[in-house]
Amino acid sequence: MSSKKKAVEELRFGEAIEQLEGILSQVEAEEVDIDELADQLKVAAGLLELCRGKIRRAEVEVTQIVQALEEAEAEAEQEEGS
Amino acid sequence: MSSKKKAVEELRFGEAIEQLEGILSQVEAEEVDIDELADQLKVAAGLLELCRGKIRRAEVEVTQIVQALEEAEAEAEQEEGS
Amino acid sequence: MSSKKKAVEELRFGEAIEQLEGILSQVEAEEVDIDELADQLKVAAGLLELCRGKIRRAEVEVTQIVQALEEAEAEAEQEEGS
Amino acid sequence: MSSKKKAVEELRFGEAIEQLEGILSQVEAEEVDIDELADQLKVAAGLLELCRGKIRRAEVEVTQIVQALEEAEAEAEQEEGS
Amino acid sequence: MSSKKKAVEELRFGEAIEQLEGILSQVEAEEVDIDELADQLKVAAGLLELCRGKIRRAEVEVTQIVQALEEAEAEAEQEEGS
Amino acid sequence: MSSKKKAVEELRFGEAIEQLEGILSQVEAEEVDIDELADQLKVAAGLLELCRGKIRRAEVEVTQIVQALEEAEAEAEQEEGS
Amino acid sequence: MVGEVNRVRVSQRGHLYFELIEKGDDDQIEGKLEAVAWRTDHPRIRQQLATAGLEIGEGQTIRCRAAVDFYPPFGRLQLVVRAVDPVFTAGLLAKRRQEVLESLVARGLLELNRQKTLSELSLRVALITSDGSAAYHDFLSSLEESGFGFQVYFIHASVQGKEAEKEVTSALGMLSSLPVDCAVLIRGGGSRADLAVFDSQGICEAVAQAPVPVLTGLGHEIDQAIADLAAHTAFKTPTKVAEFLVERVASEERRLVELRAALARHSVGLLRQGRESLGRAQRGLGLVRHRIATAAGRLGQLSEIVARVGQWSAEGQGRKLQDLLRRLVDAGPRNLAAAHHESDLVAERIAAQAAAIVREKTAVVDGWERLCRQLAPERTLERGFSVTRDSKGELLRHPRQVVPGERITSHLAGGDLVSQVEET
Repeated sequence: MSSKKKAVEELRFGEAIEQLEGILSQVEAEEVDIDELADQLKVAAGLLELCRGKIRRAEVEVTQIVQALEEAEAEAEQEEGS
Repeated sequence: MSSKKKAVEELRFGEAIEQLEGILSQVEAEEVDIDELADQLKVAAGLLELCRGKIRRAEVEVTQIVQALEEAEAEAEQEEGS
Repeated sequence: MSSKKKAVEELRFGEAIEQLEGILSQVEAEEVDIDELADQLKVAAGLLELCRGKIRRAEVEVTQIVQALEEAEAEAEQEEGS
Repeated sequence: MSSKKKAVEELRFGEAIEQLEGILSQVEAEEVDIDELADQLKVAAGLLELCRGKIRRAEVEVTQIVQALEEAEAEAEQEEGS
Repeated sequence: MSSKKKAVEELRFGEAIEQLEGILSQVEAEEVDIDELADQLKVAAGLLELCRGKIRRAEVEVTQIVQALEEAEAEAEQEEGS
Repeated sequence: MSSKKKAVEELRFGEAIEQLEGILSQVEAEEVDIDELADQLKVAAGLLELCRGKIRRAEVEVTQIVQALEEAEAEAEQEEGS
Repeated sequence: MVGEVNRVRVSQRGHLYFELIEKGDDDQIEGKLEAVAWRTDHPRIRQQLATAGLEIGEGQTIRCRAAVDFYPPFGRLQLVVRAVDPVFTAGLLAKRRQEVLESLVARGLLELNRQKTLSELSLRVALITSDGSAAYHDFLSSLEESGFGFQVYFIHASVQGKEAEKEVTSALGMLSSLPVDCAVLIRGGGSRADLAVFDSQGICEAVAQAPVPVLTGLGHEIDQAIADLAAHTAFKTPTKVAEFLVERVASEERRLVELRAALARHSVGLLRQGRESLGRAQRGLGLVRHRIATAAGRLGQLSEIVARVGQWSAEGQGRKLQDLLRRLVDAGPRNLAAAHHESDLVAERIAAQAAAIVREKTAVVDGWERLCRQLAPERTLERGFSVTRDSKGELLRHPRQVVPGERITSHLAGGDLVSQVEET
């Protein structure tokens, strides 16, 4: 985790996943006190939501681009075939 | 146990459990005078109540967060599936 | 036995038991003059009564605390179960 | 025997027994003249009377104390049993 | 990739391919954050389009340069013939 | 024999016995004239009478005291037994 | 006769006419003789040369057997060639070829063009060949079939005959001014003798020094011309050159397809991985509940321990107390009994001893009394002894104490007896 925490919204996907895994490993190692468990979980939930949004957006865009590329290729092949 | 005792309300769950176990081990080793037994048990009961409260609160919060997370995931999967 | 005797009422349970055992060991070793036997026995009886009282009070208190604990626990389980 | 003789009434049980044994040893060693035998016997009788009196008084008291103790115990057991 | 980026239109085919492979190797090495994935793919799509265009811009196009040569020859013959 | 003769009545039992022994040893050694013999025997008889009287008195007293002691003991035992 | 063949032509009737010339150092013709191979000889000569892969071509030096003939209608002298020595020409050609090759190697030209990089995408091509030839058509149609956007800069050059060397060299010289990725030098095929042009110093040097890679397709199956060796890559036919170029572009196109597919695959993979990470994280967060349950369980245990321990501790102390009480209750009376016993014992012993003393003293006194009684004089008298006194009452111990006639009194047990002394 970076020493200087960014606001959650500023985090990149990779950083967010890293923070998530940091929280998880602390929870797994029982380094988190019951008192802080809920707070940590909230942070984790926020990070999860952030990442989910990022993936959704990326998926839409990537799917579009990949589709466009495939169409262009198919077109080119058709031209060739004609 | 910390050398400087905190008020019971300020204790973290882990510290409270630690104090509880300290009291119990003293009582079990019969190092506690019968004069203080009740007082020590009262402290122990107070610590138990504190911990129980903390767990209850944590349970409620965690359940809510986890539920919200699961709903968000289900939603995401539905979107994906559609 | 402490060098500076406290009034019996001020004694802690442990100290009272210690004094009792001191008297008893002298009486058992027949080191007590018949003149003082009754007095020593009276002191011992007083100490016994003191200890008994302490135990009775401790028992009552402990029972109350334990009862309170069990009720709290039962409540917690019911909440959990509901 | 103490160098400075106390009045018989002031003697402690142990001291009286000690004096009695002194008389006995003299009598047994036949160091007592027949003229003094009766006197010595009288002294011995006095000492014995003293001791017996002490024992009697102690008995009364001890019996009372023991009785009180046993009653208290029985009471405690009954309470416990109830 | 060249340190000084050219506009995509200015790229030679080889440079474009190089950039494409650079992007691919980053994506393969999972060095691209989900946040940047779509952007990188967009760049890649542009490069792919550029390359494809270069490959099939038109059908064979023949430019005659023979004329210049013939003229030069005619001149030479004339000189010869004269 | 004491250098200064006491009156027979003043003699202690032991002294009387001593004198008796002196008289008898002289008589036995046949150092005594037949005339003195009777006198000496008279003295001896007197001494014997003295001794016997002492013994009788002692006996009476001892018997009384012993009886008194035994009665006291029996009494004590009776008390104890009761 | 030895000379260089020049101005070759075949008449309609099948006679082969040519000039046999001799050149000076600066390529100037110094001697010239008209020559002819009659129709009757021409096919045989041709065949003889063909066996060595040769033909009578311009610039070729030959050795021939000939008769000098004078042709009166024109008034000129001409050689009638009966036979040509193929070995001579072949050797000559080979020698020349060797010289050119060595010169190229010596100047480092042979590798020069090969060192040029052939662009991955060689779409702009300079084509050097004879206009309208089969080679030209084959090459262009191969490119066209591919459908790729080739751009061909065509430069006409004769690839056989006496102008070939000059034209090809000149065409190669034009490359520097053209925006091309490579040059293609092709020929549709033909005699082996024609190929000799491509061994010429001029063409080979031009190929080597061309500003772009030169690909050759000179249409021969067996031999390689020196131009082939100096070129970037040599192919056997023009079609092969075209196929090579098309294949290069096609491979680039395939590479593009692969790149696209790989990009798509890995992008999707990255996304899937991201999703998996998230799924893992989410499942991991379920652990939190487990943590809480564990903590609650521990708390329950502690609560039970608190309950048990409190009571148990009080009970334990109570038992201890009970024990002490029992000991007290036992010890007090035991002390009393001991005191009792002690005093009784002393009393008994004193009483017993006192009685013993009384008894003992009585016995002593009794003894003494008995002794006194035994010693009393009466006892002696009873046994028959008597005590005798004189008249004065003095005890008689000796007869001389008395005189005869004196009255003496004897004391007997039974009484006194008075007697008179008769003699002493």
